[in-house]
Amino acid sequence: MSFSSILADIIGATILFAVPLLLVALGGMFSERSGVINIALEGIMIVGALCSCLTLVGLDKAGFGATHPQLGMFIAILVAAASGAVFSLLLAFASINLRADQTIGGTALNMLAPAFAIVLTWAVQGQGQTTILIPTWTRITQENFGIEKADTFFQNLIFKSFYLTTIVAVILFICAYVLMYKTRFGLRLRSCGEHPQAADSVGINVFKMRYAGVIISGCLGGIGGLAFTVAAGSGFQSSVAGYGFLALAVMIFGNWKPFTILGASLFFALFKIIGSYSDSIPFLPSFKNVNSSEYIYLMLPYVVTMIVLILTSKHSRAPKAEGIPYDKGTR
Amino acid sequence: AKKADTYEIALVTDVGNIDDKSFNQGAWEGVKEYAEKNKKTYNYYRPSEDSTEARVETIKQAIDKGAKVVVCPGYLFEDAIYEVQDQYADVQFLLLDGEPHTADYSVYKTADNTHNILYKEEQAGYLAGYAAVKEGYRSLGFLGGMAVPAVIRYGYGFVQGANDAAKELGVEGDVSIKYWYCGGFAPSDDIKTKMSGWYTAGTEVVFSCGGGIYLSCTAAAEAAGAKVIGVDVDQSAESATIITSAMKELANSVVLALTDLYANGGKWPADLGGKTSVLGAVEGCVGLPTATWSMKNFTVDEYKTLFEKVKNGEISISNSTDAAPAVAITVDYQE
Amino acid sequence: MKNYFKSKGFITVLASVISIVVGLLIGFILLIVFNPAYAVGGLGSIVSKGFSSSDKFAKVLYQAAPLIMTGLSVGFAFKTGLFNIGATGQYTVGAFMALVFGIQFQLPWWVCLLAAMLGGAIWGFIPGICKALFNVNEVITSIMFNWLGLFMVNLLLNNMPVMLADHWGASNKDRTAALASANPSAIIPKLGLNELFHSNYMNISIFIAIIIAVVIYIILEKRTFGYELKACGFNKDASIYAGINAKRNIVLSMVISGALAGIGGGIYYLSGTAQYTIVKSLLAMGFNGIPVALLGASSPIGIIFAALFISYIQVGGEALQPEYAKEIIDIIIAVIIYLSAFSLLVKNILGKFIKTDTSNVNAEDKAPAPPEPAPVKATEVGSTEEKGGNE
Amino acid sequence: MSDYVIEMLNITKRFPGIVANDNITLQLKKGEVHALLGENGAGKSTLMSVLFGLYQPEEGCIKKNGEVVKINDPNDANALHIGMVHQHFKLVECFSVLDNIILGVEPNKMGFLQKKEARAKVLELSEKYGLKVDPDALIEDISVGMQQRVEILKMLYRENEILIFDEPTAVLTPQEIDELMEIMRGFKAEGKSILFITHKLNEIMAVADRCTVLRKGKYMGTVNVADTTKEELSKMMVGRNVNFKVDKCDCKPGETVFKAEHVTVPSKLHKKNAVNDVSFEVRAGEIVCLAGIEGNGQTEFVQGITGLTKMSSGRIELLGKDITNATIREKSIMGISHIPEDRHKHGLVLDYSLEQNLVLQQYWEPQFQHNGFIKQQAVREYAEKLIDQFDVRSGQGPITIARSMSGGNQQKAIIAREISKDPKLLIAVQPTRGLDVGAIEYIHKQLVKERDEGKAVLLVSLELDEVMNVSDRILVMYEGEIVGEFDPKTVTVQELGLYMAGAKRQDGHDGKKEEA
Ligand SMILES: Nc1ncnc2c1ncn2[C@@H]1O[C@H](COP(=O)(O)OP(=O)(O)OP(=O)(O)O)[C@@H](O)[C@H]1O
Ligand SMILES: Nc1ncnc2c1ncn2[C@@H]1O[C@H](COP(=O)(O)OP(=O)(O)OP(=O)(O)O)[C@@H](O)[C@H]1O
Ligand SMILES: [Mg+2]
Ligand SMILES: [Mg+2]
Repeated sequence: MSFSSILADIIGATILFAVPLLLVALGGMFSERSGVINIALEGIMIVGALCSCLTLVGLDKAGFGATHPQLGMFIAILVAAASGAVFSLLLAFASINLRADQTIGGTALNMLAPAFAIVLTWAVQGQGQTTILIPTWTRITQENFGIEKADTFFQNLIFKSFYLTTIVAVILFICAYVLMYKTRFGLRLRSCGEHPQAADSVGINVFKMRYAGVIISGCLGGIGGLAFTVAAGSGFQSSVAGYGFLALAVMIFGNWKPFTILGASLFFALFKIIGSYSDSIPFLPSFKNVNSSEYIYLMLPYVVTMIVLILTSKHSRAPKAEGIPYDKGTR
Repeated sequence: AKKADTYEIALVTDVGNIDDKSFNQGAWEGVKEYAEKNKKTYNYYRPSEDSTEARVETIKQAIDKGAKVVVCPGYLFEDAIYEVQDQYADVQFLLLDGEPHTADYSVYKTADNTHNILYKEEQAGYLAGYAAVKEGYRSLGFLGGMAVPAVIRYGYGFVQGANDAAKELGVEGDVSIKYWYCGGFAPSDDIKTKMSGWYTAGTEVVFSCGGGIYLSCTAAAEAAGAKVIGVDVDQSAESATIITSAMKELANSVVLALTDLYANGGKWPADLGGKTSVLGAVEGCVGLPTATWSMKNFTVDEYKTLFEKVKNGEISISNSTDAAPAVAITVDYQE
Repeated sequence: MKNYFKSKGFITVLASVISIVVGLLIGFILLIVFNPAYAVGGLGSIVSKGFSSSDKFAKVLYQAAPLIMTGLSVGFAFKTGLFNIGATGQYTVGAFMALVFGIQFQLPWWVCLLAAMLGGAIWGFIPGICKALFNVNEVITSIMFNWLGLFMVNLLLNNMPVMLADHWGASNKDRTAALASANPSAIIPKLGLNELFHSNYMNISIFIAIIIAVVIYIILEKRTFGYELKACGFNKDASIYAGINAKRNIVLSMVISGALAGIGGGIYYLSGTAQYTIVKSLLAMGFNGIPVALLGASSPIGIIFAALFISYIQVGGEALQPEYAKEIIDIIIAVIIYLSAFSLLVKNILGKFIKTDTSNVNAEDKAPAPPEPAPVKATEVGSTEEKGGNE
Repeated sequence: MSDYVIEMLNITKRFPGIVANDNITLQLKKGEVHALLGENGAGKSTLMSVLFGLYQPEEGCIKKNGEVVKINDPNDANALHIGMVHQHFKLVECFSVLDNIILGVEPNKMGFLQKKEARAKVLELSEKYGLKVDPDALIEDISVGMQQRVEILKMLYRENEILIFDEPTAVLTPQEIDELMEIMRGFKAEGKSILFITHKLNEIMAVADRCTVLRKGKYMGTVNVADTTKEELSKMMVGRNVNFKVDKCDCKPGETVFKAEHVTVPSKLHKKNAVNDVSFEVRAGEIVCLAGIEGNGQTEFVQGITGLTKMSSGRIELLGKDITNATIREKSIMGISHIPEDRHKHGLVLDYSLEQNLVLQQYWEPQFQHNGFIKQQAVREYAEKLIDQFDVRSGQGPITIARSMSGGNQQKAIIAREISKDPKLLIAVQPTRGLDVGAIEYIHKQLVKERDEGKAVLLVSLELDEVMNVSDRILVMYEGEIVGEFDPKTVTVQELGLYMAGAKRQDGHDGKKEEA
């Protein structure tokens, strides 16, 4: 083993786990920037992962996946986005049309999603079959490019954990940035999260924009669910292990802005995996006389984040009108 | 609409579900196989929480729904069976991997309507560890679920087997084992990352021992091009990375027990009721799968010779779960 | 005036009842979809199982007690303008402290319960102080403190051999020792209730929880301290203007909220039934406080009923086995919570049918009644920015 | 072709429980400035919101140039070239000026913003009408006056011809008001038609051609401004004669109640001090007024001495006792009452009931609590007494949620609370902002009454009328320093204006005022 391959591994794994955080936190950003607090991200991820994993299994069974692996994966990504979007409509309806408390709707959806996922998984796979296995063809390997396998830094970096979701995430990140800051849509969306009355007074349909924000967060959250499941690599078990909440933290940490969110998700992902490598990286302490020292590493990202937050809290700034249902009548 | 259906053979799960690739699944497959073949009604129940009280409650629920035989996989049921075996003298209990006792371990008692089965996991683990070193692997890993007795026996057996093989080959200095309990029986991203770290750092093969965690292990192995050893059942179909599996015949032992039970008119025969069977090589209940053999350097014939030695006691394997076996190879107990 | 309050409360309750009925109807449809043959019996068991026998009812009470506590934790914070999504972490640390005092130090149950309270309080204190002094959003800190609490507890337990079951003769060390063998005096007294109810689940914890809920109600509604806390929650600037120490109150709110969740953890594990298992996932009981608080409209009394109700239909849901997956009950609960989000709408509709008595004292041009505020106000997740606060 | 560009005929708009506009007709001629006058809650904003498409009327119709039009939303209004500057500005604080101006009508290619064109057009407009703005500044960083210019530019950018100004002057300094009047005259000269809501009759007399008066949602009539007087207008509006001059006897100052020495308060916005070395005193039985243009440190000064922000240096005394380091609560106990500038932010807990708000400063006193338990009955009785005494009107009396009360009555509630505390020193910051003449008259009376009872009153006001009428002594603040002290009986408004604008400065008021 060489240091270069470990380094490649760490970078690769960091990116792999940063992708779901990035996607979901960006989703949250769209929703909150439009004025709707989205604590349902966890639930949205679960639904996205559920539907896309079922799709992958279906494609696998049909034999389509093995022959067109990346097309199959692309279909799954579309399904993830669509299902996340549909699920997020429930949040949109309650919090936009009915002006209900947004945390209630979100909490309900977070409860609904895993229960629904279990029940549906059983309905599809048979009673008691809680795991949906992800076909192996989803990973992009050297063979897909006809490259000879070799133990080089770049091959280790790229091909160990390379999925279409990573490429999609990069593209979506760029799109998200452009959409948010360079388009008419983005300007209008942001105005709804800051001052919906102002938006309304210049003829912007606040309801529509908020729906758009929530639906985008549903799409990104759904894809994020799939990205998490492939990254976790052990099939889908009606859970995304709290990544939705983590993404919420990433979004706040990232100050509701795309680039800082990107930084925050890489940061979280790096600290998440670094502990697993502590025994192979010489300069990391391995706490030999402590039982279960892995927990020390698991705690690290949170401790560091706390410190960073305390230092930077002065600059943190949430969309002003988020969480407040828009009522034309209020002035 | 039907209201009350009854199920004659009931399985109550410990934690996890019947697809846990472990106790629950093995036992469930046994129940299913026997019941379907013999036209018995059967079903399974899951307790509301991980506590003796909830397990007792669920066993009662199963009995309310007409269970005549209740199969309880896992040592977690020890207290619960102790509580219910006398209350429901007409119901037959099958406890896998444990013996009933009081909550404070002061009294052990297996009633006549209860039969316990224990396994010699250390033998299976031994065979796997021995095979891996003989096959040529030097850098091994043991990934345990939780540090529960069965898993510990597998693990310590694995260490002993690897040690003996290394000694035979005179490579004690080269063989090393990374040894870690991940703290659960469910796969997770953390386990996968940890295994990736191991493989990248040079580990060639990992004995993944416990429930669904093999999923995390094979995912990491696939990416790293490394190998995995399966557990409990022949898992070679699950992934191409699995070179062999340390098996114990859970399902089979359940089928055999149920057959004996019904052959005796639905009651445990005298040699089983109130007794504990310990199943190992002698009973043919542990071993490596020869039908799907994929190892090259370590042959089926060599394996058979080894198995005989284990069976006839020529090789003695410690089944202690208290202290790690003393060995000459390097074992890195990570906690 | 009294009439007005009555009818307002009546409408609130009626709105909740409607959510529940509709939720159950949707649940019934689900049952029909998944297994029509048993749907009627299934619904029957959901709505009646909890009362079907004394031991089932004991189970309802057993589950409700910690739920009341975590519900109170979330609800109390809501009332004071904070969203404590960290009840899970506080619950975990509370459970840990209770068990340490019970197993390691061999102290009686009430000391352990106080320790649990302390543990939860500490875990609420840190996010509180971060919010008060550094203006760090409490949602993000408490999410992180959930994980920190879990990891810390697991780390400590793994390094405290006396705490684990194997030290007390068991064969496993993935969980803490059973209190029955480690220290029976740490088990919350049953006072013969277990005999009465024919169930080992039964102990006095439900009464402890209800008493605490009533105390919290009195604090919030009858005492100057509650007046201050709520004022801070509604309008921090105005409470500073009124000479209230807003920073201290934020910290206190989080401390109390954490203490409540901590007691929840203590109550659950000191009942002597469950042992704390060292796993890497957050405990659901803490999160379940959120729906309980929402269903109970954050009012301490409402929370008692909400927790009892949720526990009740959960017990009914268990009884759906083996014909149905017991998770169906979670779907039903989620639907009920979702519908309770509509309560504003339901109340408006109901309000039109049931004329509220608005006997104006001195009406200003017959000014309209204020809109019914949503059950939970001031849940500003994410608004870290703060104006005018003095440093 | 009709004489009128806009006609709102027989408009009726109801809100739950109230008829905000009851059969109101308003006709706007081309090229005129048409004032709209009415008490608080008379329905002016509602009527304008109907015209701007924010509300749909239940009855009545709107005609543009004689043709009936349907205005469903602001987009329709915009298409009809109707623009509106709202009473509460509708600007997104964290957006730039440019973004705010183009919001809703963004120049774009396939959805992508084309800000260059927009910027050019904005700069051109700002040049043409003398509305100086920095297109890249963030709204939150610019002054209120500048924000209003942005609102006006928004209308111009949309090429609106009918301009609605809803209480534009309530938040402006005298100089800015003059500028605005000038700008309005300019628009009129260009042929644009203006609807102008204000409570200040002087402004109506100054710019308006005609004036429509509403009272409690009803139409009272339309008059030519040239043919009427302020007195007549106000009578039309409130239904009785209003006394503009505050009746008060000469002040008989007593002992020194409040003393500020070298008070310095840092600014939140910039590095300079917002208040720099200010010293003065207020005696019993006199009303001292801190006058000045907004943003010259008055707000910070009051926040500094009341304890809402920290003073960086200086010393304050109440009745000879040093209270520099006293907490807000201690100051309140010692006898300081504070009517805050922002009633929603500081003055009230909007989600509390009226009675709870009325004891906000006193709930902890033995009168209202016993062993930490609030005496609900005592609170109720106290609230009922105050409501009665100060004529605070609300839907359900003591249990009305404060949020649902009108601004004027919210202000009355605060005043009732603060005055009933029987303070030694009453600090009133802009107590009449945004209120109608009736309410203003009432509040002024209360201030004078307090003075006559021997209290010391410190009044902060931007309204020169108020300053001249109510106070016994005027201190002018400029850039955080006191630049002059005047007797209202001897000084002229013009003179004051010069000091407020920083053009003049008295000796001895160079920031190092003598101690005596
Ligand atoms: N959104 C609303 N919901 C319910 N009632 C409203 C609403 N807006 C206005 N009203 C009612 O209509 C009346 C007229 O309000 P409006 O804002 O038009 O008054 P105004 O004349 O502009 O007062 P001011 O001088 O204080 O601005 C108010 O007294 C209020 O009772
Ligand atoms: N959203 C609302 N729903 C119901 N009633 C409202 C609402 N908003 C305002 N009101 C009613 O409007 C009335 C007056 O409110 P409004 O804000 O117009 O007062 P105002 O005198 O114009 O205040 P200000 O002078 O501060 O503008 C109150 O009596 C209140 O009952
Ligand atoms: Mg108004
Ligand atoms: Mg108005």
